[in-house]
Amino acid sequence: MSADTTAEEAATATVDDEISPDDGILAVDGLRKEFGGLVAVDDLSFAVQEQEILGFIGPNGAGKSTTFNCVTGTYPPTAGTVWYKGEEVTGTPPHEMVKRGMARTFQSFAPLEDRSVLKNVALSMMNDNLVTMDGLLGEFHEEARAICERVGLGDRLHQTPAELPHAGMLRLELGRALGTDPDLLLVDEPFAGLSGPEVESVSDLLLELRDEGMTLVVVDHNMRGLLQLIDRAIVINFGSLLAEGSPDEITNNPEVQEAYLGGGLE
Amino acid sequence: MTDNSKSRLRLLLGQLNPLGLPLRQKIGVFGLAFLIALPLLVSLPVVGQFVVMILPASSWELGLYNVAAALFFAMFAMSWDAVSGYTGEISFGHGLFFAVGGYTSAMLNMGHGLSPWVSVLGGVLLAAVAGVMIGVPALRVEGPYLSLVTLVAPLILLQLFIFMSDIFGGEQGLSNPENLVGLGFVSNYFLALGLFVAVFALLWALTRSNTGSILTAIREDEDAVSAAGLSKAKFKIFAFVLSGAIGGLAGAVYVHTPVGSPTPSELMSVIVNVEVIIAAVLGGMGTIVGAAVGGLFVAMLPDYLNLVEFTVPVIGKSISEMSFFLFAIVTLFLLNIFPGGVLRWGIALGRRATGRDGGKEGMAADGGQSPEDTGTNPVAQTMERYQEYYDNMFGGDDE
Amino acid sequence: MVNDGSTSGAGGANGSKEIGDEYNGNKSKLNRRRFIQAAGVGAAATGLAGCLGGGPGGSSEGIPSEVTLGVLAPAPENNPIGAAIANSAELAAQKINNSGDVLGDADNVSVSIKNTEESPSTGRQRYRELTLDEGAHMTTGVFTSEVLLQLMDPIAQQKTVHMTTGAASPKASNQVNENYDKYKYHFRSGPINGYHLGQNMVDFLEAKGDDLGWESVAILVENYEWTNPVQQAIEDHIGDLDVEVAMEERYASGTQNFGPIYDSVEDSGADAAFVAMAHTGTPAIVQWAQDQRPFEFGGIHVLSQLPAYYGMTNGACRFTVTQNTATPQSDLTDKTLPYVEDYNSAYDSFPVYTGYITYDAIMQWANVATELGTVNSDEVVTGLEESSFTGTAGSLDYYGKDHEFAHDIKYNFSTDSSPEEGVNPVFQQWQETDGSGTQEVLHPSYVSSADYQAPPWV
Amino acid sequence: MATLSVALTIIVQAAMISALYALIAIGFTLIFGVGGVLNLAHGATITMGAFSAYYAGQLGLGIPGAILASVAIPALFAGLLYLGMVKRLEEEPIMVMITTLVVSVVIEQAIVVFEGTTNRSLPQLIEGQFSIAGATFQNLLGVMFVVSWIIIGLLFLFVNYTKTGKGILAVSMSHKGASLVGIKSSRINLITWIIAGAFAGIAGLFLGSWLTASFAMGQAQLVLSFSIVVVGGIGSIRGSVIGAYLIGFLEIATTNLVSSSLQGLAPLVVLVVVLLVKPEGLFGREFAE
Repeated sequence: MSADTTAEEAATATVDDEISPDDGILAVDGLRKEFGGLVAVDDLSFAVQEQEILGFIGPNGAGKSTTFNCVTGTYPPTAGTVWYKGEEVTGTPPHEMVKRGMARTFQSFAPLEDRSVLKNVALSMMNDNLVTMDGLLGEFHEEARAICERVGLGDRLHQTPAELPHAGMLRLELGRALGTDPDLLLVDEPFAGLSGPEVESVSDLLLELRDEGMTLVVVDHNMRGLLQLIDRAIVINFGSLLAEGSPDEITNNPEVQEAYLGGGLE
Repeated sequence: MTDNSKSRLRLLLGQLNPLGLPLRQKIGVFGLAFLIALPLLVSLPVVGQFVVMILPASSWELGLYNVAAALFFAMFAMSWDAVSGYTGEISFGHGLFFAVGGYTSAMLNMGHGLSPWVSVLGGVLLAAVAGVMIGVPALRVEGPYLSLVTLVAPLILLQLFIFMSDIFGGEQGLSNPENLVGLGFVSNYFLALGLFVAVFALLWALTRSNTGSILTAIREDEDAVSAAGLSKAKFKIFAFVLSGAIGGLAGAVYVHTPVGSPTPSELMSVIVNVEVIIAAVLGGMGTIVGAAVGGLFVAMLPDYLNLVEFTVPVIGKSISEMSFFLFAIVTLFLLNIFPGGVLRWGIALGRRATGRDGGKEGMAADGGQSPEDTGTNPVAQTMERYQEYYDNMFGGDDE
Repeated sequence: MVNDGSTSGAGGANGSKEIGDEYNGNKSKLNRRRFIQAAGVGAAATGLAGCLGGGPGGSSEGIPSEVTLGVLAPAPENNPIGAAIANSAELAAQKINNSGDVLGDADNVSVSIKNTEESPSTGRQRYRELTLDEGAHMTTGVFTSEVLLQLMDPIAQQKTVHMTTGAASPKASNQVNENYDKYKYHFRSGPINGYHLGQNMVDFLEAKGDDLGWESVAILVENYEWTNPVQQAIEDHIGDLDVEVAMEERYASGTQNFGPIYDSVEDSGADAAFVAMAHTGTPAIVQWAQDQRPFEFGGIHVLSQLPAYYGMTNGACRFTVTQNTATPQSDLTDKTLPYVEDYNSAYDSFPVYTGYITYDAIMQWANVATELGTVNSDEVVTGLEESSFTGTAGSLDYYGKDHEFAHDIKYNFSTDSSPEEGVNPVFQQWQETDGSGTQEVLHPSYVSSADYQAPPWV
Repeated sequence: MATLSVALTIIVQAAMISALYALIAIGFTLIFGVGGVLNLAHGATITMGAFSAYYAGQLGLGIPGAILASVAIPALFAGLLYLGMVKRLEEEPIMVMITTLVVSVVIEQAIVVFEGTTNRSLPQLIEGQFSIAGATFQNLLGVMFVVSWIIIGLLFLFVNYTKTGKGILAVSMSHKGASLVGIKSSRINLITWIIAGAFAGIAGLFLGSWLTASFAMGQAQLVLSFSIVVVGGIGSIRGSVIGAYLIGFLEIATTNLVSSSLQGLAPLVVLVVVLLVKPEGLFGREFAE
């Protein structure tokens, strides 16, 4: 009973309190996205604090990906405002967001099939200059190699993405995102299809990145596996905020439990 | 800083040392050296006669003219490759740029008395603007629809030329503007060769630099480019502008030589547009080198056929009379055998012969993949790109 | 599908097969060409020094034992206009070889024929092959004005006499006039230049107006280079006549659908379309006849000049009037009919206007060279300027270097007597007798064969 | 009165010419819709139809021979083109575009080599004229109008009421779906190409006999097909017919009212405007509905 009210309070608190630009490194206020007549995201507001690992959770079709796409500029939102580092960035195109320091990984991996792992990572390290002598001599490769080693692909530098196992693809996604030198990293479904030890090693990597000062938002359809990782979680359903709080608070929230048809979160 | 740039310079120069180059590049350097020495070679006794034998004409004078014309065509093909071979947006009307460059320069020279050296710049500028005009729609429409826009653009320009034929000379074009370096066989040859080398060097360096890597990434997956913090719009327009400007430059200089004139049939006819694509596809798309070699081949093959004095018995037509027809048939044949480009095939063959695998640690995307890696060469990628587009169009899986 | 029978159906009339055979017989040239070029290599050193390769202008005195005539023709294997150029050049060379006097010092006079494909760039390329690769001593031919204008600079560069026999643009002669030393190697042996063509049309209308009964005309000219001066001349002179210009249109090059144009002609109420058409002639005439447009049709319709045109258009050209250099029956000079006979027996067809002119040009050049005892182009230029040569189409005399139409053949209009100097083109009408078409001459009277017939549907 | 008769002339002329345009475009859109490839040899197939009739005339086969040749030869050619080259490139639309473009160059150049660049006149299918309210029109165009609608009607019946026709519809809706229900798409493709070839041949016959035939006559028709298909929406027969009429009316109106030198410009302008403003076409895809 009491947990119920807490959650309700938390939810209403967020809705009532206008989100302001300085509420966090990323602040989203009243985000709404419609496709045709369909409302995918409905008046969603939240903020991400610097150097936290936020879990962004919801059942399939809850609007997680759409929210992400609106934040990173893939879709322009129908209404609402997005602030990043205190500046309004609503509708800014994706590459601009990346340049401002917001990187993301794709759930459906999108590596460049025509080049090696190393060159995939090197691409994200490139400057936006049109005419350049850079790259003629391969000077990015040292840094790119370092990133590859960091994400655990040190021994697969010259393989093509097609040759990588599933976990390797995920690592490549992380490597490509890290190559842009982000301050905020949005990670989409990092643990899908990974084995236990692999989950652990990726978690370690993400924690390490946080310790170095990076902010992370991890998107997943449930919290299993995230509990050890995240500091805080936001749960959405049908495009709007359902609950917000610490992992414990979320797991005990009856509404959340209901949304997951009893115990999906366990 | 200076130390760093010095060492970079040394590295770069080291790369240019011909002895350290892979075989295919050695062949390229040798070919270039041959082209540079050509006017000298033909004036030597004995050697000269032999060299003239292999030229696409039976006199050294016309031989040099014909090679010069082929060099201009190779520049057209390279400018096509810079945008279509790298970004995967197939242009079916690249003649637009050659024509804008050539006509602008010719009209500035003849109508306004500008020196051809200045008017050429005007041609380049307007061709670059034309590049923007095609590049911006390329952000909205893509795949076959963009090909359509590019196919139609020169036709609209031609209609305009016909409609305002007082100014543009209609289907038959304008008369010859002033020549840059007179009528000389050798001087015009070197003009063409110099420009060819400059264009080649520029495009080669650009495509082997990060820019090239980004352009091929656009061809492969536009989202990945955005995710890397790179503006695909900027690079795509850049590719069109660059290609337009270079095509315009080649077209502009071409009309100021004795081998070219500002006429639709030379600069923007359907046949020119097709020939440019054929040249690059046969040579190997997305390599620049392929377009250069393919361009020379496509431009000179009819010249060679023209030299053959043979009448096909049954139909009673001479080979020289049918040279373009035969060229088209040869092309069709080659396209069916080597869809990935003859150059690529040649490189793969060369590697097998020299026992090297090309080195996955190559410096940059130098287009050295062998055709066996299906799905990773530019042709396959471009196809995939189109296929994706069709799938979307025909209700393939949307998500 | 594309068998010999069907080919000869269209092309046989102009003897395409025979030309093919001619080629076979004549072209073991490869070795010779290689030889010439080996000799030319020595000149490469001078070329390197910046000097342009000269044609025969630089060569020594006398008639060489081997004389090469360079011929530029549009698609000689299937375009009747090109075929006439090629065939007549062969015929002229044969005639010269057979005669002891003309170029008697030469062992052999040979003809090299190149296809311009009616494209300026191809024409330029082929011209260079003739002069640079094959060392032609003179060149002739060229049907399209666009091709000719692109050749003026290469001709100046090669300093080799060129005698145009098809293209009419006076821009070429203006260039000769304005920059004589550079362009003096160009002569136009026919047809009369574009301005004169237009003037000729008006002169004809004036002379035969009563027979034609055209009180108002719609001027239709195709938008190509050659029609510019034609249209100019018509505009300059038609005002002197009692003829109303109901409409004037310069229609787009490459026009295929004449429906809208003819609609406007009908609306204008003109009695006749007064035309200048070459490239677009067939669709124009076929649509005029098929639609039975209620106006008459005449002027310069180049394709109607083809003796085989009646068959090619299934009779659509019936009732059309066109200017022509000569017809197979027009006894213009005592050389006309013998030439037509020779041509017919050699090629089983009749020549087009370019044939008469090419034959005349080569014969005139050969006669001048024989008289001078040299093929040196500079000397031949002077010789041609002074020459008056009776050919198959009339008297070949050229305007002097100070005339605005320098080196163009002289035009002399006359209704009833053959002019002493220059040419007086004929006007013909396609008429039907016994189910087949003939080119009946309406003008001038000394060669005319019939009276004008108006189309029955008008 | 004058305005009325001008309007009438424009309407009747445009209706007849648009019927030809529809015939020209349908084959192109069928191949695009069913095979997902652009057949850039479509224009050359039209040229081939016209020249087949021309040769039949030269061989003295008469009007029936000319009609038969103009349908059979292009149909056969299109079928062979599909089997010989396009089939194995089906997964590579870009190579299909390039290959068919080269094929069209080969055909055009063959005509240049054997017939030259001058226009040829075809056997006249039907002579005479008819008039409506004082304005006269060619019988040929009237026949063209009727034949075009008969063919469109037959095609409609074929697609909706025969097994093969339904197969064509199914394949054009979804390649994957059709293969799931066991329709052999290569057979369907072949039939589509043959039908498209035959249509192009008939179009070539009418076009050639109306305006005369030349080697390059197909180029403008290819662009026209493109424009109509883009305006009407990819793969839609109904859209193509509507697109053909739209462009036909626009063209006749501009050439009649503005200037006859604007021939051929209307489809290009419409094409570019539609591509930039509404790339999916004005009518979308009929098959997808």
